[in-house]
Amino acid sequence: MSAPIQLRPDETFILNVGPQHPATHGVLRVKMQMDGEYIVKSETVLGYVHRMHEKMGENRTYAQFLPNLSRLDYLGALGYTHGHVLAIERAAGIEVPERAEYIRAITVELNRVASHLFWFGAFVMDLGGFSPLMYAIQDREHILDMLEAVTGARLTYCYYRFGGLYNDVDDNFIEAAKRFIPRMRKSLKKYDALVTGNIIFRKRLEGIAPVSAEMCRKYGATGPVARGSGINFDVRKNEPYSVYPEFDFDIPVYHECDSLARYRVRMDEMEQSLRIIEQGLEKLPDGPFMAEKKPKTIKLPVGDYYQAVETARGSFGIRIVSDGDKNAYRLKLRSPTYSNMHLFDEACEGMLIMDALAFMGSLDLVIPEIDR
Amino acid sequence: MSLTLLNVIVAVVIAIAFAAVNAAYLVWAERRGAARIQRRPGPNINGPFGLLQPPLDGIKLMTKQLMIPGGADKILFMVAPVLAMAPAIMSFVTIPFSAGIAAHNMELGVLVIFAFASMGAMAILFAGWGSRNKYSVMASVRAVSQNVSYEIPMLITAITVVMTTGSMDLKAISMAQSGGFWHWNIFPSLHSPLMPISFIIFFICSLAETNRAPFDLGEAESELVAGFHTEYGSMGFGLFFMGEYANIVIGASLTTILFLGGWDCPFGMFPGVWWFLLKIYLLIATFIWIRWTFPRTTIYGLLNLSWKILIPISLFNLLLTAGLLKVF
Amino acid sequence: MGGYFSEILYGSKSLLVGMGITFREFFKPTVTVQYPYQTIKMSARFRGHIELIADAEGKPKCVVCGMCERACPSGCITLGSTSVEVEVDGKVKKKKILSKYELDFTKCSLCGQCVENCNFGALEFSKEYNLASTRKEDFHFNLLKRLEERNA
Amino acid sequence: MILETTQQALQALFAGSVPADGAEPDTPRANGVLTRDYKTHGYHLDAQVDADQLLAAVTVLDQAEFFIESITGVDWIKEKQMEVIYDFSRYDFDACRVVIRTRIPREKPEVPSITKIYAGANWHERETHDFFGIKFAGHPHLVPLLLPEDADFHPLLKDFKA
Repeated sequence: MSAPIQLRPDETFILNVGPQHPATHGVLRVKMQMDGEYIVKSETVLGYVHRMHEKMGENRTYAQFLPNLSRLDYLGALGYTHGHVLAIERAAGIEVPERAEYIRAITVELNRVASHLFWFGAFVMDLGGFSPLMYAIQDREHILDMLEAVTGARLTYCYYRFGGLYNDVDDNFIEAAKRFIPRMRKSLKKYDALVTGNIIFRKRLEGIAPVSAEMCRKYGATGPVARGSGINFDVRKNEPYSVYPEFDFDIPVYHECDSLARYRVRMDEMEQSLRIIEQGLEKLPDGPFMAEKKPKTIKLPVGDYYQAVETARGSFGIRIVSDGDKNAYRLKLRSPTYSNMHLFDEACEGMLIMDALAFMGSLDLVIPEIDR
Repeated sequence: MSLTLLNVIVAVVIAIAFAAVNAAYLVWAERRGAARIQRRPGPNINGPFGLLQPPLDGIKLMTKQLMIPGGADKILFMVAPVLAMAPAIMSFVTIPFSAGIAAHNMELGVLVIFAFASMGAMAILFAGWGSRNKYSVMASVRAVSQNVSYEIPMLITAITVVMTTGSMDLKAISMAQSGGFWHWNIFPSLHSPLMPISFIIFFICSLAETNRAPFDLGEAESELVAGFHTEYGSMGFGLFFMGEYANIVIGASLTTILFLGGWDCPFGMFPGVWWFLLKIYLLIATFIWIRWTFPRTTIYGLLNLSWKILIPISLFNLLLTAGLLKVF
Repeated sequence: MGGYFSEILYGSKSLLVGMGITFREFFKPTVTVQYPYQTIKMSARFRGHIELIADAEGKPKCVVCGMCERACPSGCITLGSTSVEVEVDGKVKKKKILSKYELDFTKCSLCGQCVENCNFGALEFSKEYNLASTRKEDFHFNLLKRLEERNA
Repeated sequence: MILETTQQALQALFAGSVPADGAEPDTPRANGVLTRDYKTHGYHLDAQVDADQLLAAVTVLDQAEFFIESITGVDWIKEKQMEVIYDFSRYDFDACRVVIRTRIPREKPEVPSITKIYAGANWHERETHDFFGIKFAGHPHLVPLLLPEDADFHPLLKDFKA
C-alpha cells in the first residue's frame, strides 16, 4: 500500500530511485524508505512522461488516433495497434480478409520476439552483464529490418488499418522471416548457455521476489508476470482473437513465482512466437489485404466496446465509449505494465535494493506505456 | 645519500609512468576487447586502431572543472582519489619484473603489497562518505565489507605459497619456480597437491579485491548509479579509474609471481622481463574477458562465496600443506 | 555436503561455458555500420517526411483539395492556393493552384495519413533520414520550394 | 458456467425487476444486470449498480476469483452525470468479462473506494480522480498520480479547457 512516506527518526532514510536512474529504463521514480540496504517501504511516483493519450483519443478521429497507439509501448508497438484496429472492427462490424489477419499475427509475433529480446538484454544489463544486450540487439535488428521493409518504420509502426493493412507483404519479407527463424533458434540456445545456465545469474534470481498468484489477481497482473506465478492466462488462448485459434502453440507457465520464472516465461515465449510465425508463413493465404466493404469515415454505433489483446507485456485492453460520432466519446487504454508495476510497491518491502531492482527488471517496464 | 635519493626518485617516476601508461592503455584494451566480444569495432576514430583515445580522454578529463558537491566533506572528497592511486603506485616499487629489474626489492614484499592493497578499501570508504550521496555511502559500505572478506582467503593462499617457498621475498619466490613450467607453483607439488585450486582462489580474490566484474559491487552502475564515484568528475574520476587499472596490474603481477613463475620461461629458456609482461597481460585479458561475460553477483552471494567456499577451502589447503611439509 | 560440492562444480562449469561463448564471439566479424562514414540505403517503403510529386511539366500534381490537411492528426500541414483562370475546351474555368505547402516537421509523427488520403497521388515519402538541427525553424519545410530545388 | 453463476450472484443484489436480456437499454438505463453480445461488445456481463451497492457487487466478483482490469470514468455532461466503469476478468479459459458501472451526480462525484477488496484498485482510482475529479471515499492516498502533484484540474472532463 502506498501511504505517504515521512522521514522518521528510526535510522531509515529516503532513497530516490529515479526519475533518472539506470535501472528504471526511462523516467520512473520510486521513493524508497531504506533501512541500510533493505527497503522498508516504497512508493512509486508516476507521470513523468504522461501525455494524455486518452484525451487525444477523444479529439481525434479513430483513424487519426492510429499513430498514438505505437507511442505507448515503443518496443512492442504492433500489439497495441492490433488492439485498436480489432476494437474498431468489432464495433463497426468490418470483416477483415484472412490474409490481413495472418500478416497481422506474423508481424505481431515478430514484434513480440523483438520486444522480448530487448527486454532480455536490458534485464541482463540490469544485473550487470553487458554483452548479452549487444547480442540481443543484433538479433532484434534483423526483425526491425524486416518490419521496416514492410511497414516503413522501425519502432513506431503505423501499419494496421481498419479492415486490413496499409500495405501487403512481399516475397522478400517472407524469405527473410523464414531465414530468421532458424537463426533465432540458434541464438536462443546461445542465450540459454550464456545466461540462463550461468550460476551467478541463477543465484540472483532463484527464489527472489516471489509474487503469489493471489497477489497477481488482486493487482490485475497479466502477461509473463502472471504466468511466472503459475497462472495459465494468455488472451490469445483465453479469449481467442484474430487467427490465433488456427495456430498450434503453448503458453509457458512456471510455478516458482520468482524472478527466474518470469525470465523463463519470456524466453519460452520467444520460441512459441517463432512457432506461430513459422505456421503463419506456411498457411499464409492469398487474397486481398484490405477489406472491400469499408465505410470511408468510421463511425461507431452508440455503446461501449472492449477489446483485449495479448501484447508482449500482458493483456492490453482498449475501451471505446461511442456516442455515434467519428471520434470516441471516451477512450480508455488499459496498459498491462500499469497493473504489473503496481504490485512492485507491496512486493518489494523487506527486499534488498539490488534484488528489488532485479525484480523491477523482471517486470519488463516500458514507462511511456505506464504513464500513457 | 644523494645517490640513494636520486635512485628513489627515478624508481618512483618509473613506477608512476608504468602505472599511468598501463592504466591508460588498459582502458583502451578493455574497450577494444569488450567491443570485439560484442562484435563491434570499439574506439577506432582517433589514431590507428583508436590508439590516441586514451591521451585524448586524459586531456578531456583534465580540462574539466572539478566539482565538489554542496555539503560534501571537502578534505575526504579530495583525498580519496589520491588515496586510490597512490598505494597502487607504491606497490609497484617492490614488484620484481625480472631478476634485475625491481625498483626496490624487499624481504617482506608480499606483506608490503598486501598492506598497500588494504588501503584501497579506505579510498573507497572516504570517497563514499565524503561525497554526501546515499548511493555512494551504500556502495562504499559494500566495497569495504567485500574487501575485508576477500583479503582473508587471499592472504591464506598467499601464505600457503610462502610456506612452500619459505620466503616472503617476491624475488625469491620467483626464483624458486625457475627452470620450466613444471616448477611453477600453479601445478601440484609433493608438498601442496591442491595448488591449482589455490591459484583459482587467488585469482577470484584478486578480481574481488580490485572491484572488477563480476564483483564490481562498489560501482554497480545499474543499482547504485556509479557507486562510490557517483559524484566525481574530471581528474578525480580519472584517478579512480587509473587506480582501478593500476590495481589490476598489481593483482596480475602478484598472481604471476606467486603462481606462474614470474619472469621464468615455460620451457626453461631465455628468462626475462618479456615473459613476465606476457603473463600479466594474459591474466589481464582474462580479467577483461570475464568482465564482459558475466552478470554481477549480489552482495550476499559475494560474501557467501568468500566465507562459505573460498575461506574453508583455502584453510583446508593451508592445513594440508603445513602437514605435508612436516611429513616430507 | 554433496549438494555443496555439486553446486561448486555446476557453477564452475556454467561459468566456463559462458566464457567459451564470449571467446567464440570475439573472433567473429563486427556487425555494426560506422554511421557517419557509412550509411545504409532506406527500404522502398521507408516513411520519411513527405514530398510533393511533380507532374510531367515539373509542376506539383497537387490540386489543393485539402484532404491531407484534414487527415493530419497533428495539424502540421498548411496549404495555400491562388485561383487562376484557365481555358479548357474553349471555356474559361477557375482553377486552384498550389501556392504554399508547408510541413511543420516538428509536430509530424510520420504516420502517413496524408499520403494515404491523397486521391491524386501527389505526395510521397522522402527517403531522407539524416535530419538533425539545433534550430526548430529548420524543420518548417516549404515543400514547394523543395520541389523547385529538386527540379532545378 | 461461471457466466451464469456470476450473473445470478450479481442479480441477487437487485431485488426489483430487471430489464430484459440483451435489449439495448434506453439511456439512462435502470440499474441491473445485462448480458451483452461478446462478439460486438467484447464483454459478457454488464451490471449497473448504485454507488452504495458497489462494494457488494465487487465483493461478489472477488469471491468468484475475478481480477481487476481497470477502472475508468466517463463524463456524461448532458445528463449531468459521471459514470465509473470497473472492468473485471478471470484467469480462466471459460472467458467471462464483467463490467460494473455506477452513475453518480456530476456536482458531487463520490463513490466508495474498493481498495480494501482489490489492492490493485489503488492506482486506477487515483488515476480516475486525476482525470475526472471523482472522489473515492476511503482511499488511503488520493493524491495525483499521473498529473503533477499540485494539479487541481481534471483534463478528461468535457468542459475542460486547456
